Amino acid sequence: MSIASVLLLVGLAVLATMAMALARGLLGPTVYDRILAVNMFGTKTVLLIALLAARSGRSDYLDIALLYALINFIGVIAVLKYFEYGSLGHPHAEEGDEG
Amino acid sequence: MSGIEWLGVILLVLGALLGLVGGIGVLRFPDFFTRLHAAGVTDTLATGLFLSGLACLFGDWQATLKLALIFFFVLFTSPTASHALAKAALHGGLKPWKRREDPHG
Amino acid sequence: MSGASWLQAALAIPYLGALLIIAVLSRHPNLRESASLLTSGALFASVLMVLLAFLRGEPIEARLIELFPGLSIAFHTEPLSILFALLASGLWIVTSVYSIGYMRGLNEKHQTRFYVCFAISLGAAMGIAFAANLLTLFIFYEVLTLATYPLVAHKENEEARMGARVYLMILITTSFVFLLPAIVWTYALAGTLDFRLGGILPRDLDPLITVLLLALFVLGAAKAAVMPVHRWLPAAMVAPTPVSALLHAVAVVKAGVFAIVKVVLYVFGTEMLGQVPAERMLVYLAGFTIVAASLVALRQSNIKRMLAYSTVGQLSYVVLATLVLTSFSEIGAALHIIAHAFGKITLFFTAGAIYVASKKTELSQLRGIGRRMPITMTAFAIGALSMIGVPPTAGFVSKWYIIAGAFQLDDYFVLTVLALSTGLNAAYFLPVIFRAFFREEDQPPAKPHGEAPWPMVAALSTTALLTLLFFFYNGPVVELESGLVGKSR
Amino acid sequence: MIAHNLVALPVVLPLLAAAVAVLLPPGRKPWLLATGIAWLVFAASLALALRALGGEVLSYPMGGWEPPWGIEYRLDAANALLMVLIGAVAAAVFPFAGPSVKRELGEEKSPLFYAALLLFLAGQLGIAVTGDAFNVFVFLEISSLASYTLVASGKDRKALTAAFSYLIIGTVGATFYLIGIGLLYALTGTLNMADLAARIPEVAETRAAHTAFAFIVVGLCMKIALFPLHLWLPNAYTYAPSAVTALLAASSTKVAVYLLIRFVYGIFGADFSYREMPLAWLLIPLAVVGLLSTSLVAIGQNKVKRMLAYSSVAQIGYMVLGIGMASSLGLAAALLHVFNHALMKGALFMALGALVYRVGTSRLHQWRGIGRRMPWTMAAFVAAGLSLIGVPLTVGFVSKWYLVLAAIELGFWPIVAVIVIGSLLAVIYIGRVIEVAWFEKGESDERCEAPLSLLIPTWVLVIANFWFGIDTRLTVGLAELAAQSLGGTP
Amino acid sequence: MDSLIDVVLFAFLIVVALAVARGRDLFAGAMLFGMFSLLSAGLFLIMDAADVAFTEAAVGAGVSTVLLVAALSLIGTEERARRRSNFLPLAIVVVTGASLIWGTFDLPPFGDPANPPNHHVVPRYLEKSGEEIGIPNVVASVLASYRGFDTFGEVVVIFAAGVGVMLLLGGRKRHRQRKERGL
Amino acid sequence: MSHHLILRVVAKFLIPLILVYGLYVHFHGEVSPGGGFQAGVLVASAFILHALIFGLNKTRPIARPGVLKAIAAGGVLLYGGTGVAGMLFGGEFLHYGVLAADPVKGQHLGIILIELGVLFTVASVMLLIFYAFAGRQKPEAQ
Amino acid sequence: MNLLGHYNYIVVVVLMMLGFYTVIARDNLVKKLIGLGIFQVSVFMLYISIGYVSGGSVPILTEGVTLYSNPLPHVLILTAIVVGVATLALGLALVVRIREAFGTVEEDEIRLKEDAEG
Amino acid sequence: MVPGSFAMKHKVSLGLVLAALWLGLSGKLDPLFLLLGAVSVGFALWTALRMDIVDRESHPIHISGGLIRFWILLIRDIVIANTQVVREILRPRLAITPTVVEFESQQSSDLGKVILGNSITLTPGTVTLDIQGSRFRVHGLTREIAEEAASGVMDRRIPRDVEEGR
Ligand code: NA
Ligand code: NA
Repeated sequence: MSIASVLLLVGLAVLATMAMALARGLLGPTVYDRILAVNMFGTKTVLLIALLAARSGRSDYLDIALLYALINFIGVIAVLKYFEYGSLGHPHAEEGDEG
Repeated sequence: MSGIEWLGVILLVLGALLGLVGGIGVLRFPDFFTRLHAAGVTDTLATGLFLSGLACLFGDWQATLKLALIFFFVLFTSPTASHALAKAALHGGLKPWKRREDPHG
Repeated sequence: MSGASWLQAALAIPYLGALLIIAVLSRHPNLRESASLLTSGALFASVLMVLLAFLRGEPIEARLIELFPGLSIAFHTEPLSILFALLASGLWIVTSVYSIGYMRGLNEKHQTRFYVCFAISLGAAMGIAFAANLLTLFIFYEVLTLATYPLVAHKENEEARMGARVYLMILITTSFVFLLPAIVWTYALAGTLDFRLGGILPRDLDPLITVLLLALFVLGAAKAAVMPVHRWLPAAMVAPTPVSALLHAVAVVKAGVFAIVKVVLYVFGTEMLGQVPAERMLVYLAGFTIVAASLVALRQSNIKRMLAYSTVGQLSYVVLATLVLTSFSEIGAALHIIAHAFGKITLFFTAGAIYVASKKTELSQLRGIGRRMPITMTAFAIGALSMIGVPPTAGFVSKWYIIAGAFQLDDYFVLTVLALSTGLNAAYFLPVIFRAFFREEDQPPAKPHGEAPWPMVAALSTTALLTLLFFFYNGPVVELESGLVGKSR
Repeated sequence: MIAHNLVALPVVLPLLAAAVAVLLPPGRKPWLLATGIAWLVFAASLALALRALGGEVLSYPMGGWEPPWGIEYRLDAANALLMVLIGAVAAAVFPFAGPSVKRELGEEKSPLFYAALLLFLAGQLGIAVTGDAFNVFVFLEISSLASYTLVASGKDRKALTAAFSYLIIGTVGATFYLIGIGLLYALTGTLNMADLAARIPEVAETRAAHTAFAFIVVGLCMKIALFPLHLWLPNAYTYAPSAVTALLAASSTKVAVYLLIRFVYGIFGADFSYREMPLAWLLIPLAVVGLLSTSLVAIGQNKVKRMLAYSSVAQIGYMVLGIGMASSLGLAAALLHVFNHALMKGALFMALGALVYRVGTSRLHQWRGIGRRMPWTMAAFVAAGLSLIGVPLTVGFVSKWYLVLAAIELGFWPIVAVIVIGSLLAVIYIGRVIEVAWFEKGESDERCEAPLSLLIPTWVLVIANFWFGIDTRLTVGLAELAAQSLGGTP
Repeated sequence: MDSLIDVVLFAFLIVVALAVARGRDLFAGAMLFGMFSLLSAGLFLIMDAADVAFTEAAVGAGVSTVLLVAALSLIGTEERARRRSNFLPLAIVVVTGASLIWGTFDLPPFGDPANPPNHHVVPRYLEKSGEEIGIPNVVASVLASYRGFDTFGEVVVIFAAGVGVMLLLGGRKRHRQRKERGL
Repeated sequence: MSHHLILRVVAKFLIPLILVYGLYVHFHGEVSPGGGFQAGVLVASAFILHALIFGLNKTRPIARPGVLKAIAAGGVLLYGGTGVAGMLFGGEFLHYGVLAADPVKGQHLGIILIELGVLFTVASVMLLIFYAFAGRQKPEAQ
Repeated sequence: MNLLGHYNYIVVVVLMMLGFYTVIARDNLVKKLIGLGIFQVSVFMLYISIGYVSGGSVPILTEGVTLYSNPLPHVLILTAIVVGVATLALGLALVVRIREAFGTVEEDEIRLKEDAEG
Repeated sequence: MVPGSFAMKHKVSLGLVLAALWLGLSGKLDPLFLLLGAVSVGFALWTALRMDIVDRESHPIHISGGLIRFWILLIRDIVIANTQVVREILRPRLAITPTVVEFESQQSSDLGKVILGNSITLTPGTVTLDIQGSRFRVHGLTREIAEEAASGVMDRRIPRDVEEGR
């Protein structure tokens, strides 16, 4: 078994995980389930991209994975902020540590 | 395949399988909070195994560093996001699912 | 100054007059009217100078600008154009005098606009008269339509707006739907639009196309009011009387028949049309218009409406005469333009005078009015006789030539039409004259009146006199116009 | 240096000026900058047009990379005509915008507003002069984004929905165009228009080429607002600020018409478009139905601005008729009408803007007797209206003359009928306004002429309507030259 | 490997697009759009378009999601069930799609090195950019230099969007509900 | 969201890293995927994260809208100015080869300049757009 | 085989049409924008598919590599992506304003309100 | 306590971390890229200072040796917890008994709480739901896991020197 075929199999496993996340995203039922699914989908994509980088032997593809890991985080935060305050620019001053 | 490649393949496969299990959990578990745990599986150990497997296959220090960075990021941001999500869900009025026959319920 | 310079002067003077009226004189009625008179006088004088130069045999041409490659706004002089230009500019003088009386007598509003539009209309008439090609003719034809629209809508009430709407729509529709395609088609067929005696269209043109094209021109020149495109003329009766004079005698309807005559002679050529049998269809159309319009006129109760339908019939005389295609009939057509102008302007002037003096507009109200306004009603009688074609009036002369032309070809259709229409004309004019002079008033008017203001009376007397004079003194005109038929048959 | 780079300047100048405008303080300065730039652009485009009239074709390699490797700017008669048009309209509308926009929107956001205006101008010019099919897309989007913004800045809330519909259909159109270009690239490997024209004949038989053609044409027709893809236009024109409407009406759809011509004749070639593809069967029926139906709708409007907007859709029908006739003369007529209609609609919408400046509305019933209150403004409206109708000595007549001539040359009599009927419908809707304005009594007769700063630019365009209606050397010259070089007959 | 992953990714894309087309929740729509972008970024990477994948991930999955969420926070997320008939849109889409498939069927085969685009214009970039521009990333060379003018346009597009958004949303938000009419 | 203890701490830690990473992406665009545009997005996202966690009121004074506007315009002007410089040095618009004695050096210089222009404009416009949306108040339900 | 060789194109077209359908069939303005985005991204895939060379590599010059995928479509699509996000931003800004002005973002409801206004 | 000295320490630490990040990412040592790196790090540092986010919370350089031990134990916990959760997921019939527990933490500093909270969340089977003062609310996948988390094992493991400075 060559490394390429291992990579393929592993890739398919990642895709299968993504499929399950996608299914959860579509099934919901709550919006939090969907966000969870999207987040999971995102981290799995990061893995997939890293895998593709390994396949082509280019470490610079990993930049894309890194970028996405960051962006995904910010996206989730934005979504959460929206659900907590209904607005992204909510001008909460530095209050106490706990809400 | 060299030794390090064998190691890489094993780690990779383990990571992928663990990820799959996490996916199954996300599908199977009854409510949001329990699914959060399943997702946690994929975020931590699965990602770690997967990325270190890739690092073995790359065998180049820059790639290793970048993979470590990615892992680091996921490790930092994933629980943060999970926690924030859980907190938001709790504040949003979502009640954790409980087993009916649970005597403590 | 050369003839060409006089031509340019004739073309420019009305617009300069209009500018003068707008720019300087809009707040001074007296100066404004003097300017109007002055302009008309100057115009007439310069047209006369053109005539003299033409008689000297000078080539008289002017070219303004090349609009499209090979197509210019250009002017030339030929007998018909001088005839039309002289007629229009001469009658403008009389009309100006008359207008002053009319507009002041009724204390009309927007007089500046009135005089300006009038001047522009005359400018357009000059452009039509001297146009050296179809494009130029079309351009000024449209200018004439647009410049007369505000005159028709002058009273600014719903009736006036409605009349003006019909007026504008019919004239624009016909000129866009029939005339413009006819012109462009001609251009596509002939490669030129220049007027040339004997025609410019290819000799071997399909007869069907020829007749289609001619029909487009006849309908497109709707100012000639051939049925069924005549409706604008009665609709425009809401206009003040001087405007009616402008429409019926000075410029507008004349522009229509002028265009038709010019197209027949200078685009098709009588020779070519003579070979196309289907051309008779248009003769029948004209004949039908004459009879039908006379019948309609017979049923009118409003003076001006009756006169309007009379015009519809009279104009078709010109079209008919043109299409008879003999040398006599062509001269007759030209003469009839003049004769009808003199007669009809007289009739409208009298109608306006009656209105200004007595506020009467209906035929039934005219009993005994000849006693109160003898000069006016005498002039009316002269005009009416000319319409019928009774000597010694201008109408007799032109009708004589037309009949002579018809006899040349033994054209019994035309002869029958002429006879029938003469009878009908008599039937609707003579009772009016009779009623005015030989019946008693039903009841005395609330405000006893005599003649209308003197400028009006002077004007209508002049035109009545001209109607009579033309009977005796038409030789030069006939001579001038025979130049038209020199090269045709 | 200026002579060498003259082709690029009309696009580069407004782009840079837009960035500068944002930095200026609110007030008159952004307007002054924009106006100055518009005049410079006009001067440059005139200079270019004169060179094009001499038969010169200027090729300018952006970045110094020769085509097809780099992006080429290419100026010939067809786009020279368009550049003069855009330059002229901008030179008239930008000065007009100052007082008009200040009255309608205030000056608070003037830096952004004039930046958008400049971006719009640059986008239009870029489309006109570029020789690269993808670069067209980029500049199309620059001008589109700017115009969505400009439309949305209108006061009425309907301006927002109008801008949104415009955005959706504009983007769909641009995406269709992008699909077409992509397919062409797959077939030929090039994006340069001249290169495409040379390479398309080799692949003309393929279905992909046919599909590319269809998508480009349909995409452009959305931008053109060809019936029945016109539904975005009336609201966009009605609710945009007056100056914006004047600018859009005068140049926006024209640029798309130009592009259509460029692709149909210049790139695919008339042979492909009309023999291989049944373009005439698409364009002519749509143009005819659109022309007549939207003219009728225009008659029924009670807002003058909306009426003129529908009239614009109708007028597009004339241009498309000219294109659809597939003859050199028809093509010249279409190009002429592109230019001429810009002059008429520019003047009409500017006159309208000047009237609205005082009256505050374009509802017809509130315009009673306005002719006596604002005679010079209303006279400008009437004069431009006459041009729209196609009265001789105006540019409208010139267009109609060539259209009718082209139709008769081909024996397309029904089209002749459509053209004249369209004119008559224009008589009705313009006539309605004239009648209300001059021949109905208003509440007051007090004079309240629009300010000179509005009147002068308006009259400049009105006079242009007559000037180019009488002296047709530049326009007819360029149009015929362009038609010849694009090769009108299949 | 590529083609199999390719197939699965495409399947995901279709599921996501269908979910967008059929779903009722705007928030879910926004999330799905982010997923769509991300998946397409994966595809781009498989097709050797690393720069494009990078940008699509940053823009489609990042910026677009944040913007959509920001906008939804001002708009609300519920989509009302539609009433009108689907027939016309469906017909348009079917015709458009069918014609595109019909047209792409005789496109040169997918991935064939012999395709025309690989033999005209582009060879110069691949062969000469090293010596002409001196940087290894050919996409960067073409983007910044050979077609630098497009990129200038791109920057201006972004600038124009900024101008537009600021013009529309900038300034102090007035709470009084103005409903200016006229014109 | 500043009361979100965990988020706050993590964000404080991440923001500088994102900035460095963004600039790395920018400056390595010539040798690897990435460039001014992607970097612009990343730099903007660092600020967006700050705004999400600490509130817009805290972010605005750090990256003031007026300054951002100037940077956005400056980016366009830098790009365009590089193009105009090409003209001034006797070439065409955006002809970088003439900017230095050695055309390849010139190309390099030009690309660095225009990529900076891209970075400036993209980062600041993205942030401005975010401000515009996030700074708006939700209308009352109607 | 032709069908397999064009698998990419066919799926891409299906995706485009799903996006396009969302644009024209949905009344919700935000949904329209999302649909537009999907439509555009699918077109990007068409371009990238056109530029793909099987067996090629990413067009970053590397020692020993001779076959590269076509970089030109990549460049074009980079620009197009930016155009897409610019359009989305502007479109969303418009929708926000529409929501403020009309109280709804459903096209048919807006139309009703507009018609009521005359 | 001199805030200034702390601030300096954190700046330097952040600068070093960023510089290392740059070098790791770039891997290029030629002067141009080093210069660009310096510029980039400088810009990031400057921005971070303006944002006022350089403090002991974000750069816990004061936590030293104890942390390594903590990490190693945490990794061991994560591995164990993973196997537990995997078992629950793969059980043919679900037998989970989700439970929410609350407990008081010993951590008095924010940083300590963050570390504890994140560690709990990182460990599969438990998620920190909320932190109120020093009171933690944790959701566990089963009752056993939840009670284990509430037992305070993890809490005690966090190095004391986290408290420094507060
Ligand atoms: Na790059
Ligand atoms: Na956990």
